[in-house]
Amino acid sequence: MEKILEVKDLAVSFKTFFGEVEAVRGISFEVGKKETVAIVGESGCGKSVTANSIMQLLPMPPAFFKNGEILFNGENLLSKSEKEMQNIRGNHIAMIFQDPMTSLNPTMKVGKQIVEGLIKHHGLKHHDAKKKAIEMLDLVAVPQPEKRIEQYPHEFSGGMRQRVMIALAMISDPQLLIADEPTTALDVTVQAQILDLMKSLQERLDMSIILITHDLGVVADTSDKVVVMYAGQIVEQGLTDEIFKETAHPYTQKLLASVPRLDMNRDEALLSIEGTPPDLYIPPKGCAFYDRCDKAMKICKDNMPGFTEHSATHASRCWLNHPMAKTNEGSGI
Amino acid sequence: MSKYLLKRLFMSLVTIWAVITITFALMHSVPGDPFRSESKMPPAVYENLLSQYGLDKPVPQQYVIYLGNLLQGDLGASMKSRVETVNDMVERGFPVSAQLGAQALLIAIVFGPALGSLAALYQNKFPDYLSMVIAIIGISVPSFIMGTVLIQFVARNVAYFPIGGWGTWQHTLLPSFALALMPLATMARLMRSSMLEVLNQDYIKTAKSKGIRKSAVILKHAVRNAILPVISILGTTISNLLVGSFVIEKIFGIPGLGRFFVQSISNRDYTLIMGTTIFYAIILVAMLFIVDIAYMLIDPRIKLAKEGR
Amino acid sequence: MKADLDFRPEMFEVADKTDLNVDKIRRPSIKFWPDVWRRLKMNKLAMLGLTLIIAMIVMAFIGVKLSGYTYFEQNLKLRNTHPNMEFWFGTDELGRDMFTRVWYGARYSLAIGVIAAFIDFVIGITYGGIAGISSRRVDAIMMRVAEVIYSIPYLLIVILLSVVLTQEGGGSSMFVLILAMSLTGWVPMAILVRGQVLQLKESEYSLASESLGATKSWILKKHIFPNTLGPILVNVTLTIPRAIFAEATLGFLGLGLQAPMSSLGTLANDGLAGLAVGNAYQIIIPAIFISLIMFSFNVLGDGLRDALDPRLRK
Amino acid sequence: MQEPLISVKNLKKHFDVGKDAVLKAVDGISFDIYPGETFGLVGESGCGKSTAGRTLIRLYDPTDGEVIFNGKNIFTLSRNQMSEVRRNFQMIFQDPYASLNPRMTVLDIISEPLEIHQIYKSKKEMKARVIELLELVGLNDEHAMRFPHEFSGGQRQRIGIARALALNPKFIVCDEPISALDVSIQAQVVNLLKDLQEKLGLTYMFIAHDLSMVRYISDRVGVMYLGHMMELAESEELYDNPLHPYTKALLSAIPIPNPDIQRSRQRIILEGDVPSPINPKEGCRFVDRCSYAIDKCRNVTPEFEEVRPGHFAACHRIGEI
Amino acid sequence: MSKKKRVAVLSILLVLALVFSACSGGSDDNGNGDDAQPKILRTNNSSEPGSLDPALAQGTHESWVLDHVFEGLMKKSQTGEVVPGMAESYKMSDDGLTYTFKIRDDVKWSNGEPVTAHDFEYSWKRALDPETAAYYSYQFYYIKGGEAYNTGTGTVEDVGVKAIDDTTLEVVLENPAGFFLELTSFYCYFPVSKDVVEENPDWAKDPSTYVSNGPFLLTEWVHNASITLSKNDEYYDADMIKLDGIEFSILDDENTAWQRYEGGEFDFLTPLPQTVVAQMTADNNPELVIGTDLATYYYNLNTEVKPFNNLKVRQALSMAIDRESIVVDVAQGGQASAEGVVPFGIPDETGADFRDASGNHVTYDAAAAKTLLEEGLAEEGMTIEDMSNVTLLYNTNEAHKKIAQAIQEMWRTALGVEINLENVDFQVKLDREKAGDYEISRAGWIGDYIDPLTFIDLWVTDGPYNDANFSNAEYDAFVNTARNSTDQAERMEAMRNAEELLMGEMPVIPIYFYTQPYAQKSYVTGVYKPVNRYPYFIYADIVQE
Repeated sequence: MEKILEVKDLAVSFKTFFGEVEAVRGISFEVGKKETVAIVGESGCGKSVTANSIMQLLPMPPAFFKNGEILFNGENLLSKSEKEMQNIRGNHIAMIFQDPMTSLNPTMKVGKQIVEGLIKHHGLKHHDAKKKAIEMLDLVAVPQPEKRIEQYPHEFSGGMRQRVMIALAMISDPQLLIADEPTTALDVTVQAQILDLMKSLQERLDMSIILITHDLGVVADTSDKVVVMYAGQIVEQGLTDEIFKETAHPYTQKLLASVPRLDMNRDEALLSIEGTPPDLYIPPKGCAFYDRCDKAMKICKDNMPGFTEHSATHASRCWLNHPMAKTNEGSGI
Repeated sequence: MSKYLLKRLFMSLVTIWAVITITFALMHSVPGDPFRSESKMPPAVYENLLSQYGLDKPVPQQYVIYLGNLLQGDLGASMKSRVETVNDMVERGFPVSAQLGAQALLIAIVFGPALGSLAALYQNKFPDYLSMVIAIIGISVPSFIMGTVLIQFVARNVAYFPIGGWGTWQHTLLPSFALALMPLATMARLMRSSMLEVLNQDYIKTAKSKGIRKSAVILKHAVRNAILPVISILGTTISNLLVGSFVIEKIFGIPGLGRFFVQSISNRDYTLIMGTTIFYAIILVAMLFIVDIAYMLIDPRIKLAKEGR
Repeated sequence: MKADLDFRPEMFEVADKTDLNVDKIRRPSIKFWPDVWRRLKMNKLAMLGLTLIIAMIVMAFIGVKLSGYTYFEQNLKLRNTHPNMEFWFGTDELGRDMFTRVWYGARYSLAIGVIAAFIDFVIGITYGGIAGISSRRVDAIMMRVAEVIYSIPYLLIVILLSVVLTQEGGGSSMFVLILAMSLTGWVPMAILVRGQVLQLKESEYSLASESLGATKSWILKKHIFPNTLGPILVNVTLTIPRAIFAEATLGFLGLGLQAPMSSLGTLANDGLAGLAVGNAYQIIIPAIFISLIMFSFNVLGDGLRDALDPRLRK
Repeated sequence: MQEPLISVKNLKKHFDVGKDAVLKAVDGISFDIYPGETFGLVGESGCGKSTAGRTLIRLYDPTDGEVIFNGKNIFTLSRNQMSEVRRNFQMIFQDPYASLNPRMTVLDIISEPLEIHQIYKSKKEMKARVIELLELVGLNDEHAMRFPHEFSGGQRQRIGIARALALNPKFIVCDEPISALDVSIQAQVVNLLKDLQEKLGLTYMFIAHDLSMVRYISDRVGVMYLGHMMELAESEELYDNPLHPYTKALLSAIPIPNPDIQRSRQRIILEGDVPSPINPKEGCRFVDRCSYAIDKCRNVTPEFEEVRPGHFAACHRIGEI
Repeated sequence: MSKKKRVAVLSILLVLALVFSACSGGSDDNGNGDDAQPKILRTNNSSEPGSLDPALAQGTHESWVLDHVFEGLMKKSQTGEVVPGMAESYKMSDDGLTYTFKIRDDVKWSNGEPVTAHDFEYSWKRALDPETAAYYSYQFYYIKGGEAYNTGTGTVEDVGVKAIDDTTLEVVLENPAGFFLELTSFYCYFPVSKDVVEENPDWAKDPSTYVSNGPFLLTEWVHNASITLSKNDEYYDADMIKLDGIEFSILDDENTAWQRYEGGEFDFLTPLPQTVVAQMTADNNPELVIGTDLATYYYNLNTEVKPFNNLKVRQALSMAIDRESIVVDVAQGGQASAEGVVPFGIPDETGADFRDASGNHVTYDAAAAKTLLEEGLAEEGMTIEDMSNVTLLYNTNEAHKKIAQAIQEMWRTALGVEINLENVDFQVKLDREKAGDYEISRAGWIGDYIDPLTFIDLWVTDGPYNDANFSNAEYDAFVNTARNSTDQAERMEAMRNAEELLMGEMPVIPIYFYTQPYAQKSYVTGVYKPVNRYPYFIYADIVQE
């Protein structure tokens, strides 16, 4: 498959008063054309930092790239100048954010916020841009777009704002859309609408999506590939079916088990993961999940496991994959 | 909206009335008498003076008469000047003070937020330090010292600037600057922190992710939002400018209203005290009113119909 | 996978995690104020301000004694002596030791600032607190009153009041000044406190306390007040220079402290005359000290605000 | 059948939000909560579920209705009498970061209810009780002197639970206790709540928007929409046989973390957003988004009726769809 | 909403535009300074005149301008002699009570009408009219029936001023007054045009309606900014006038005014900041001129309050003041330390200076003062500590403050008394003095005319300026003699005795005699400083080399 984006060994750190916090610690994944790749993980696992790194929206300082490259259509984004990035942002790669309430400029009319991008990337005249903006809003199913473009964000509901955000992202038919928790702040019924919209747009526009989420249900619904992150690292990645059915990493397993499912019996115990993810201020030497893993072995504590490929598309980072691990049970629990 | 404006207007009137009443009461409890002089003043003459100014009547009655005249726009006759009524003085002095104040405000509004933004954009770099040094000087050096220093070291040495007085454009520059420095500094500091906050907001990220130029992101998205808190202190700023003008007008010998306020108090020129105070209060209240409206216009989220909480 | 790792079977035994307490907090416990202090210490400018303030307070007490002169003692023959080894800050027009007078003036300026800020604090916190916890109607009325007072040009009223009050009771002029300033100066504090109370009243922890059966006064005392202390403290540090500035301006307008007492403002006013005849030090020295005080309190206030900023805490 | 522990009748809570604008957050809901059960209350944001929970324990002054506890309407109780009820009614809040006073130590936070009700004479006894409570929620005495910001979200929520348990309450309103937490932590808290219920015989009202979690923890579930109760039934019954179109849509919208099921299931995508609860019109509140709506739905507010034993719903077209 | 908003924005803009346009309208160009030809003398008048109507004038900020635009019956020559002005000649009756003035027939008002005796009669009676409420009406009390009319007990017909015809004015005095002729050069005696004033009561408010008869004319009055005078070509002695005009700026800050003088924006400046005078004196700066003045700076002692009822206390306080030091080190304006209450500059019957002739009545002896004070206090049953309740009252002013502090310190070092200072506004000080609500108060007196009486009669029993509440029958008798006698020798003797008696009793402590230092650029010539007036520019010239 044609690769749109390749992240290679990316490491991002933040300088803080206490010292360096290693938010992303060497991750690699690929996004193919028309593919939806979900990045899952708990808060603080580095998934948003990854997304912002691709867009180069991290505040630098305190953030800085320690290592790696991000190849977009073969070109390394990390070596691009700010000016070149401006041409890529919004044009080839677009992004939508978690909180639609705060990601639109509260003092600018919605229409103008769309028009702005249209003028920048298409060189449209103001009048034409406005027309196009109305079309865009119509595309994302905002009712009465002619009226709505004259309104301010606070006059929109959360769902509608997220639609506006999507419209903004769609301005230039981007090849890649990065959706950073696009539905987390929304109600389930609205979440369904938005996910639906994204899917239909993807089909129409042939774009790839990086979907960042912590909701495994959303992942199951929309993605082709899943990347599971924990403590700044990828612990497992694979096709969606592989992740859900042939779950290899104990963390992924427990994550799946800790979500109640509608089809599960109420008397079934809900598995919980005790403790909290490690502080990345001093990242653990060994497996980051060691403390919380009930299959942990002595080797795990101080030795970082490498990736084991389970299939061409599926790999996980766990000592259990080692042939010497007696307790290796493979997938499932 | 109009309903809110009406309500606001009514409150403004109440404020002005309160100022009038407070000042009137204060004034009549101030010791001293405008007509006392070292020279012999025959009782007949003295009484004539009192009755000319209506000061022979009981204070409550004077108050009512004063309010009545005021409603007709009559601020009364000055007790020290036989040439000009208080209306004349205000009409003459106000444009001068207004020009001074407006110029100072302009300087402050243009340079304050600009310095603040600069500082925020180059946080912890040279422009930041430079802006903050200016801001700290502005905050720390009282206007009377600044004014004196400007006369002594600038006006005396640079022929372009006259030393004092009023008349040409050059006359206005130094006093406007001296007056502007403090509000400029306040605004710069406020702008810096609010800009830093705004720059961390999601919508700035959104704007950036649209790929528009950094300058456009800053000008169109960041500044407009960051300037809101600056606007909200405009009312106080204007109040400070008014007060600052007492000092600046005295130092630079500017024939504005402020210079006569202090004078009128020591002269016990009751009508002039009242006149200037009321006028200041009206300006201030009107400015607060305008600032409110401006705030509303800039921030669409504020619906003035909403009960203030 | 590390190639140099020498795998042995025991490495793949189940790890013994009996000692592991997943809920253990490794970082040392940091109390609120010590944490604020720690942050403040990181802010060099604020620490400079604090150091200067402390130094000036100390000097305001001992500085007046250091040179061996008193603030009122005149030596008319030695008038307008430029700073030298004998008179570190020179002498004034009446041959008084400026060094002593500056510290004496600093003492009054600081006292005026601190006392005025304290009075503002007491009135503001009471008024704002009452408005904040009262019914909306009472609150609205109280805020309107405050707004009206706030709309009156500050110095205007201070000047009028200081003239009115001077006559009464023959009290020290310093207290007249402070009183005059406080009569209008408390409003910003009241507005701040009210805003804080309103906000914290709605906070979940206040609600939680209410759900536990706490009374209003309990919530005010236990939850609202401790949490408003930060912003209030910041405001106090910024009120002090405001009051000092106002007093200095009054001094400049000839309405300041009674001679031969002096504040930095009256000293600057006195020194103004020296400027024209080459005795610039007579105004520059008090001006520097006024500016230093303003500077110190302002940067300290800023620093405190940053140190207290909840967004910077985790 | 058992006597209800709490009986809510026609509970209303309206807020004035300006001239002639009334926000009807809760507009006449009725239900019973039985001892030892978990009553789930679900709905989308703005539906009034949190307001219902807070009004129920009289944190807000109700606009109308009654809540019967121990045979008495708690809304008519005096301050003193209410104090007794307060001890039995406790609450766990949504945001573990906001509901703990940052200036207080854990010890102070958990002992606050004890102090308010002056349960213990000596500090020592009180501290012993606090440690007992901490251990109950899986923390220990070394946590007592620490401040909330030092804890993780899950730990904080456990502190909140310990505080709620301090007075040995009978009934706890859990107001979205897990929605601010990470998935892996949610299960910790839910399991803890379940354990405690068993150990202490607690009754919960569990408010959430996460339907799968509500189903998992609740015995009976009520579904709210714009201040009205739409449907109420035993948990399994509600999820297996939803009657109300809204419930159906809501259930269908939940993404299921199983690609096979998720891809194959037929989903109902609702149009539009939840309308504003300010000055709502007469008629079914769901009418604008309901694909089954008929004229009657627009004009007549449907009654909340027991359609099957223990299964209530408010819809004019229950039989037909 | 959006349309409403636009309207709102527009209206704000409109308001701002109005404000700005109103501001820009205020500018004017009085920039005749860069034109080299006309000789315009630029100086500063410290405050805005309350009125330029001679009858309503109150102080120097008014009289200085009036002195240049009006002229009285008599005027002062370049050398200070009282010479005929509007009057061509005068006659005095033998009893010294009746003066008959002959008005010049070539004198005109600036509107072209002739100046007549009727104008004088009208002006003087107008000043005496209680309705006019003229501050200086008491200056006309020397005229027969003047006081009675002014205080409401007499009628206008009984006032002794009468225009016999257009050019003859007859004036009858209450008592003979040798200084009367000089008084007619005083600004309150200036005439106003009867026709103009009767027709337009607001005539004095605007240069366009302003009618005067002096060597200069009022051409522009920018309130609170400047007053411009130009030469009156119709003035009968116009050839004498060399300046083309005078420009008075109105600037109350002494320091700024000085900066402008130094920066070349003024050609002449008075008053000068004290420090500047000191500096210029030290530098022997030729631009500094110490002008004479007829005024005394003194402290009132409230003799009705303990311990100031005690003579020894009063004397002790006076003796403890080192006046020389005050003058040289504190006031620093070339003032003379006071030797009594009558300043230098008044001739006595022999033509010698009254002051020189009567000698020094005050002494400085700190040690003796200390003993005296202790004795005095003991007599009153008081101690030194009791003096710490004493407050010295002065009106807010830098110079007064400095002197008060210096004297406070002198009393502290010499007598060991620590008194308090209190500064109040001038109006308050006057109020409290009149009410007797003070212990020690600063005061000053400027002579109205050149005769010791203008100082001596201040302290008659119940006199209007007798704030010290001094009362002494013998003193009153001396003053009476001085007032009524036509014999100069007898008058002077009585006044010498009175002053000696006063200084013996010491109800007031004289500090120094004022001077009026002024600065003039080297190219300014011909400025004449009358002893009791502000400098005249009438004879001045600007000589550019």
